[in-house]
Amino acid sequence: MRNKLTGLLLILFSASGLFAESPELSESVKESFFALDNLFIFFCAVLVIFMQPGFALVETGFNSSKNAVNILFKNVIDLCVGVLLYFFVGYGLMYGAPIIEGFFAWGGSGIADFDGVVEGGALLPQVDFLFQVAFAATAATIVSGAVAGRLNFKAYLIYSAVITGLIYPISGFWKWGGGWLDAMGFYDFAGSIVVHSVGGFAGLAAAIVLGPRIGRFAKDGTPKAIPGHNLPLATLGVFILWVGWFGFNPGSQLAIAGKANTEAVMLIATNTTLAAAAGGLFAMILTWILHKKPELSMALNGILAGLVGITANCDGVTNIEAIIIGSVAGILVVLGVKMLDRLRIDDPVGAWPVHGLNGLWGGIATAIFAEYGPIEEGSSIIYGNTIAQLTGSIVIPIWAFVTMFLLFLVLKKIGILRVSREEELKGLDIGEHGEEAYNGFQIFTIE
Amino acid sequence: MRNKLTGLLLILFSASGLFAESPELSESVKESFFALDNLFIFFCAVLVIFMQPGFALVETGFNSSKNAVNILFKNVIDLCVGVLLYFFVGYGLMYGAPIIEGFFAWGGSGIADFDGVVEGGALLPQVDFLFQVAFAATAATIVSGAVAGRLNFKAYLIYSAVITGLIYPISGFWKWGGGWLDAMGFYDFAGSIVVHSVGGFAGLAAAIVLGPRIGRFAKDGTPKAIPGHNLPLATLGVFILWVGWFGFNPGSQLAIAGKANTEAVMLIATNTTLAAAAGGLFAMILTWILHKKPELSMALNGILAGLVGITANCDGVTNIEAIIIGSVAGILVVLGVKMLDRLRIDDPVGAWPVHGLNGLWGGIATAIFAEYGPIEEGSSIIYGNTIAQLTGSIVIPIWAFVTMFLLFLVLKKIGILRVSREEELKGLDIGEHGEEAYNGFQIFTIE
Amino acid sequence: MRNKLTGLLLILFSASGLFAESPELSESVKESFFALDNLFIFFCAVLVIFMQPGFALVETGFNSSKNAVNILFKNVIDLCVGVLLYFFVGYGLMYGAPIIEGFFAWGGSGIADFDGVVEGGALLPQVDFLFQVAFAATAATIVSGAVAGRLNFKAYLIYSAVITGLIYPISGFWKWGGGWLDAMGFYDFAGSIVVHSVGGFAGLAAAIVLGPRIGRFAKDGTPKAIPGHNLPLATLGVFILWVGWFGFNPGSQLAIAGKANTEAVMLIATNTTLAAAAGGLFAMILTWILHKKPELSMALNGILAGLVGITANCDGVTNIEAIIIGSVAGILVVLGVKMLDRLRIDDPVGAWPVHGLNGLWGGIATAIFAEYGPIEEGSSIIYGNTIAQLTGSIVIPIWAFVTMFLLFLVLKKIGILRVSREEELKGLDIGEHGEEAYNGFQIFTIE
Amino acid sequence: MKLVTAYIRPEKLNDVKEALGDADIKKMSVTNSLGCGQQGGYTETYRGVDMQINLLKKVRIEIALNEDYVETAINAIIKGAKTGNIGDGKIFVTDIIRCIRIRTEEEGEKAIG
Amino acid sequence: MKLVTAYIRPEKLNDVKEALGDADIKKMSVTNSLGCGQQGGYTETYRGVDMQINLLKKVRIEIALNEDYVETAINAIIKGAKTGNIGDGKIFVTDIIRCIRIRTEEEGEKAIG
Amino acid sequence: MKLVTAYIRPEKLNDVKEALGDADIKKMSVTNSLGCGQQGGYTETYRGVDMQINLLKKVRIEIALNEDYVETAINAIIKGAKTGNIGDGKIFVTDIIRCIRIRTEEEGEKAIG
Ligand SMILES: Nc1ncnc2c1ncn2[C@@H]1O[C@H](COP(=O)(O)OP(=O)(O)O)[C@@H](O)[C@H]1O
Ligand SMILES: Nc1ncnc2c1ncn2[C@@H]1O[C@H](COP(=O)(O)OP(=O)(O)O)[C@@H](O)[C@H]1O
Ligand SMILES: Nc1ncnc2c1ncn2[C@@H]1O[C@H](COP(=O)(O)OP(=O)(O)O)[C@@H](O)[C@H]1O
Repeated sequence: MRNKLTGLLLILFSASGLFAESPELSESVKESFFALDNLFIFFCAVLVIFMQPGFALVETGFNSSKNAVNILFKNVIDLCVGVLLYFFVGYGLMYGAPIIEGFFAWGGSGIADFDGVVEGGALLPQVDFLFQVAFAATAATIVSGAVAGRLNFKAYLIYSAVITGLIYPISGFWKWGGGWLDAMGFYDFAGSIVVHSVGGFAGLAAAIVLGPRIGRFAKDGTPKAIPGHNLPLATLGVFILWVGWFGFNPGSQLAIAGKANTEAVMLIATNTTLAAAAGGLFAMILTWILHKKPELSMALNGILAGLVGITANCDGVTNIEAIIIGSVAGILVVLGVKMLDRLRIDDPVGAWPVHGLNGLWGGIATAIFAEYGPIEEGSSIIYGNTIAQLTGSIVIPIWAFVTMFLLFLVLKKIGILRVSREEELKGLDIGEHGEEAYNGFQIFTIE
Repeated sequence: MRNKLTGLLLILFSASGLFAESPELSESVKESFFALDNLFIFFCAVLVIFMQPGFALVETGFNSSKNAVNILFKNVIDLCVGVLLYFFVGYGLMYGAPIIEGFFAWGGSGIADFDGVVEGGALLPQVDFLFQVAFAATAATIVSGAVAGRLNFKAYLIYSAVITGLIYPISGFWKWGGGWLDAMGFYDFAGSIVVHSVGGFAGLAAAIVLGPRIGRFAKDGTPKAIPGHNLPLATLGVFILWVGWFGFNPGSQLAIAGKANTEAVMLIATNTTLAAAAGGLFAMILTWILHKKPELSMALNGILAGLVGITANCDGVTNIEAIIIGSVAGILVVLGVKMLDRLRIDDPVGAWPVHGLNGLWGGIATAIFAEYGPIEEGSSIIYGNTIAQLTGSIVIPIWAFVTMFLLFLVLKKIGILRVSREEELKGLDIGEHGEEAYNGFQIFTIE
Repeated sequence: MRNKLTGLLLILFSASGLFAESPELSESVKESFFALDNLFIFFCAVLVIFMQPGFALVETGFNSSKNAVNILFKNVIDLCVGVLLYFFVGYGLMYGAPIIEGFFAWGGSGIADFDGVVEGGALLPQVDFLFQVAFAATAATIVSGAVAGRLNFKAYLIYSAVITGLIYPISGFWKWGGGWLDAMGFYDFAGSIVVHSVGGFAGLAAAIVLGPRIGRFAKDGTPKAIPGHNLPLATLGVFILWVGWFGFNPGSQLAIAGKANTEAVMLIATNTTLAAAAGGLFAMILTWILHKKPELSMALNGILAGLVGITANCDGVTNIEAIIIGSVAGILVVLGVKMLDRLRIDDPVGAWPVHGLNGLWGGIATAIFAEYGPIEEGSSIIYGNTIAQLTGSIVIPIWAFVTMFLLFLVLKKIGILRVSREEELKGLDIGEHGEEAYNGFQIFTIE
Repeated sequence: MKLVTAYIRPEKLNDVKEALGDADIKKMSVTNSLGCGQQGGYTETYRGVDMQINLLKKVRIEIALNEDYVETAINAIIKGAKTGNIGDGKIFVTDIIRCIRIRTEEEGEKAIG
Repeated sequence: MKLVTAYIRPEKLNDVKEALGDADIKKMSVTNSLGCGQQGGYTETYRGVDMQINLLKKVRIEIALNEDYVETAINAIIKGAKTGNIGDGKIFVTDIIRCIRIRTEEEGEKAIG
Repeated sequence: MKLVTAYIRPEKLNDVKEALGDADIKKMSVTNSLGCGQQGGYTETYRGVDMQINLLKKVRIEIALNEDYVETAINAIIKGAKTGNIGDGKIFVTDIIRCIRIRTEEEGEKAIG
């Protein structure tokens, strides 16, 4: 997102140059633009942070009750760990001065002071950090659903530190920090690839290394369902995520003041809604056809898929295109879930079909549908050109997949990857935390 | 809401006329007004969309666990369907150019481009759509509570398309599109009648055509309680609705910049809170007197009743009057629930007492308490005059009731209205969706 | 918060003095500052009101299912009662004209009209009330967790009226109304002491007078756990509170327009997040060491502790200091819980360790870490000086503790304090309200 | 004294209670149960995966009775629970050797009712 | 060998467990149950409608015992569960023909304890 | 006819069902249960306080059988449920006097299977 600042500042600079006559007054006007834009990002950051309980509820609701505490805890603690790690390390890696040109940067630990000019589009580093850290936490927390029911809690803490501290910021720099992918014209408005596919492919790596939960596939490989234990919570989670996405996408415009910004923000918001609606509807229709019954859990996944798919391109497509992108996403997510079942990969909440596969779709849909200008005035490189989109949409997922695959492999080697068979059967809540999610309720966790 | 734009623009125009000296600077000031107002509506639209899970939770919590997935699904899918239908049809019907003067309009499918002047009060069509569609979804989703536990899912999809695509936009045009009710001075600030009574009376029609759930009334007609299965979720839902109402009512001012707007928004917000509080308190007191124990579920209904009652008039009454309106609403809702029981109408969540009856009350309270100027300068017709209020408060509910009654009758005739007796007894979650809400939990749904 | 207005207005006044050349234009600029600041507070007020369900869920989730309705009801009704009482009495007591200089004030019932100048920082009384009442409701609702499972519902209603109508506003006046604590330089930015320690110590008083729940301590005094029944809800509650705190702390700046304000708001927001994260992490680490397993419920308490600890000083500390304050809070809350167990005081949700003890910590950390200027230009009294901080951090908790101790003692004398033994064993939901939270679920409430 | 234990369809509980009530049998204990039987279970899909549900929800009723009520009880249960479809359930009768009413410490036949 | 089955008030479970423990009886199985009996149920209101609750929450305890412990067990249960009010519950004693400890495959009287 | 009642570890239910299925025993009823036994319970902490859990989660299986299947059933249960550790559970066998299939009103040995 950040690299769009330059263009933006240009517009504003020229505007502010006109304020010659009344300097103090124009100062005040700039202050109001400044306050507006920072307020807007603050508001959006709050919404994105609100996505955290959304993820927590979706993942918890879609899993067994015996692992609910563990999943909740992962979503709580990856935010805590993520905030601190991103503060000390990640933020500096993602938006720092290049050390290896285009590939690796460092901008120091913590948050720099504001040394900009007070005017529209000039974001305070404190609120920029807040907005950015919420994105980092999103990338991290996507994985907790994919590894539900069998990952050792310590392994999750390590994973969560590594992804928010290193993996996400480094590939983030390639695009939003102004690195090589940005230079070739790769476009990812709010992070279909940069955020969601990183989480989704990290989750896929984890699911593969971990192996499926006991009982998820019969000896002959037939998939067997382990149904979620609390669909009301999962549904609430999806609604919260939908609402939170109004921070995620519109906020990535990074400014609201100035006609162009105001218009962009509102188009983004509506496109986001249309894609979500189409995703939900088409996922429902497809499961209705395939399984004879409309399934809530897949419609919910469809909504999320639509949201992920529109994330990269919501500022560059029309309303109708947004509906198309969402519809395709809703279909893809259903097929993605089926594909994992074929491959005997156990991803309990559909983290990969939703965030990985549809993150990819978002990146590619950008090349198909969205229209952007050149990356710099006069440059012949167009943002969102097909080659750049394909490159970015392949390289970043691979980066996330490979590094995480290795990490989980190491954790496996040192024996802290997966809980014992007995612990898995009894549930991680008792095993890892000595706490039950629903004390007193009679629950029949076995079938 | 929209028809207030004209007045507003007038104010701003005159203000902007004064910026003669420094055209570029004044342009910037207008841009900041523009950004502010659009940001404000965006913020409010997000809050109104957040009401959707509020409704989902209230309705789910107040019904049996065996129908939870079905209710959640209805709330998920009516938003998806509603967004798309309102995009393609409803929005154009509600805010289009008159075809039959005052009664019926068409403004084209989709969202028009912005061709206004950048200044305070000029809303971008994209965000206006977002705000409006959230209102349409609210009107639609109210019904899902009233039909819980017995309506066929397909029938709900059809209903939901018809109400957001046709019924709501048409009567919405009569008032907010500038139709005949608006012309006679009918006033409904944020939709006690236009939104809530439409949903409430549609729900009543559905409940009558459908008939009560099995076991809801004994053979001799005595009502028997079918208690809600998850009051924590229902309570959370009410809190979310309360919070969402801060988008619903204040947002209906459609602008915040400019002293008059800023003052109006804040008065509306506080009035909304006071009415909700009074509604909750008085509903509790009345049930305490009548049933010897303070009942949570009725206090929650009381809060919602207060919110609905104040919706039409929150910008035109004093704080004390808001408290009075809320208190009456809290009492009315309790009596309304009792009345339905007498009439052997089964409305599981009290959709009609809350939204129908108190929508009516809101419309009438506007005539009693609120004060407004003439509908146009020089006109002798005063907004909120008794005749107009009575007309609007009768005609719109009748419109919703009759059209929906017919629709449900047709659905009944073609045999897709109600699920089979066996399915109803086992629960719609298994019957319609093959999914259970609380897998593994031991639940005793029979008494 | 309010007494900072003066300083703020000064800044703005000087700025507005410069608008001599173009009076109408400068009027418009002021209007946009005015709209911005009021919008900002409105936004923050909504977030703070959203904290109410956060508290409701945390307290409900951390208690037995048999008392869930009762706890929810308390959180619903203390908001209703609180809004009305604070409207009629509390607001006037807290921000009125002094009657006993520095100690007691009265500003009339209800909300005054706005008679200020339209400019940045000038808050409309209607939105100021909304923001303030949300704080009052917070102070009140903290107690409902500490008394869970045994307090008579009537007693809670009385308590709730007294605290929002009298106790909180009176001590609130001492600081935020400009009373004696403010005059001596006591600083409490957003209410570690003024709000949280009032609630926390009122809760402590209540817990002591009430005595522990049956079975909470064995005959020999060994504490016995009565585990919470719904950790997913409790976790959701903590996330909601975290999100709500973005209204609580940043909003207490009371303005966002103007560089100083914008910067302050964003620093506050990030500090709040960092302290929460550190609190959660350190509470988890400490319980991991002490109990061999990382406990979710303590990590959740740790997050809240971090939030409470940073509340007094979030505008005056650096990011690193915020992390330190949060870390200490996370440790303190674990020790505080242990301390209560030693003292055989039964505080089911840790209201005192979180809000009382860490409220204190916030007050004292202000003296240690934060830096502020003199209370008035030229004055030798520095805001946040050690003596003032110690005084305020001792006097206000004592005020809350003693008055509430007496109130609960009186309620005990007249025999309406505690429910009967039989009712307590069966649960207050049936006993007080005749409603069950989870109808149909098989729950085993006994062990 | 005999104990009549019946496994029935949950949705038939009310009918069974009514039929028993008509036969003046008003004391019983009811528990949730999951049953495997001839009914064989059914197949649902969850996220596109077939899910073989073969423990079906049943309700278990226990009625302690004096000898001469057993036939009446069985008939009432059949009356209330029978649909004629697979899955209607079973009734088992076992012997009770002693029966004590806790409240009064009465024992035997007079304690049962 | 005998099986002692008792239906008691849920809030009395702890007292019963204690009384049994004092009598050195420490093995048992406990289930949730809903009971109809003389207690007759009670009436609540829900949203203003009378709600006749006539299946009351009870807890069911099963204790397998050797003959000579039966009397002790019954007395302990009565001691823990009796309030003297309607609804205190019942105790039924039935015969066990065989008893096997799964862990050791021991059978008979030595397997029971 | 006999009733075989077994208390087993919940996580062993699937193994037991499989073992029974292999022995051609496919009808049963299953309930949740909480058990006290030699296993003694375990200690958790909740908010820093020791929490003595001494009612452990067990699953109760009831199988009504004709005489000649009893031994097979017992062996299958042991096969599926045994871990050799304390807490494996118990099997009790009791007599059934009558058995009725509600659907057909058949009685006796042919009704049981
Ligand atoms: N032999 C048995 N032992 C224990 N429970 C049984 C037995 N046979 C049937 N049941 C119970 O009765 C229920 C209905 O039995 P089922 O065989 O499906 O019906 P039907 O009586 O129509 O053949 C089962 O789900 C199970 O709970
Ligand atoms: N004949 C019976 N068969 C099965 N359960 C019974 C029978 N009689 C009593 N119970 C159980 O015992 C509980 C208490 O019985 P109740 O008649 O209310 O008490 P009391 O023993 O004081 O008359 C009932 O709720 C029911 O669970
Ligand atoms: N005498 C008994 N009466 C009733 N239930 C029993 C009895 N003995 C054991 N059980 C049940 O069997 C379970 C396992 O028993 P336990 O003694 O812990 O195992 P083990 O058979 O290995 O000694 C207990 O939790 C309880 O549910």
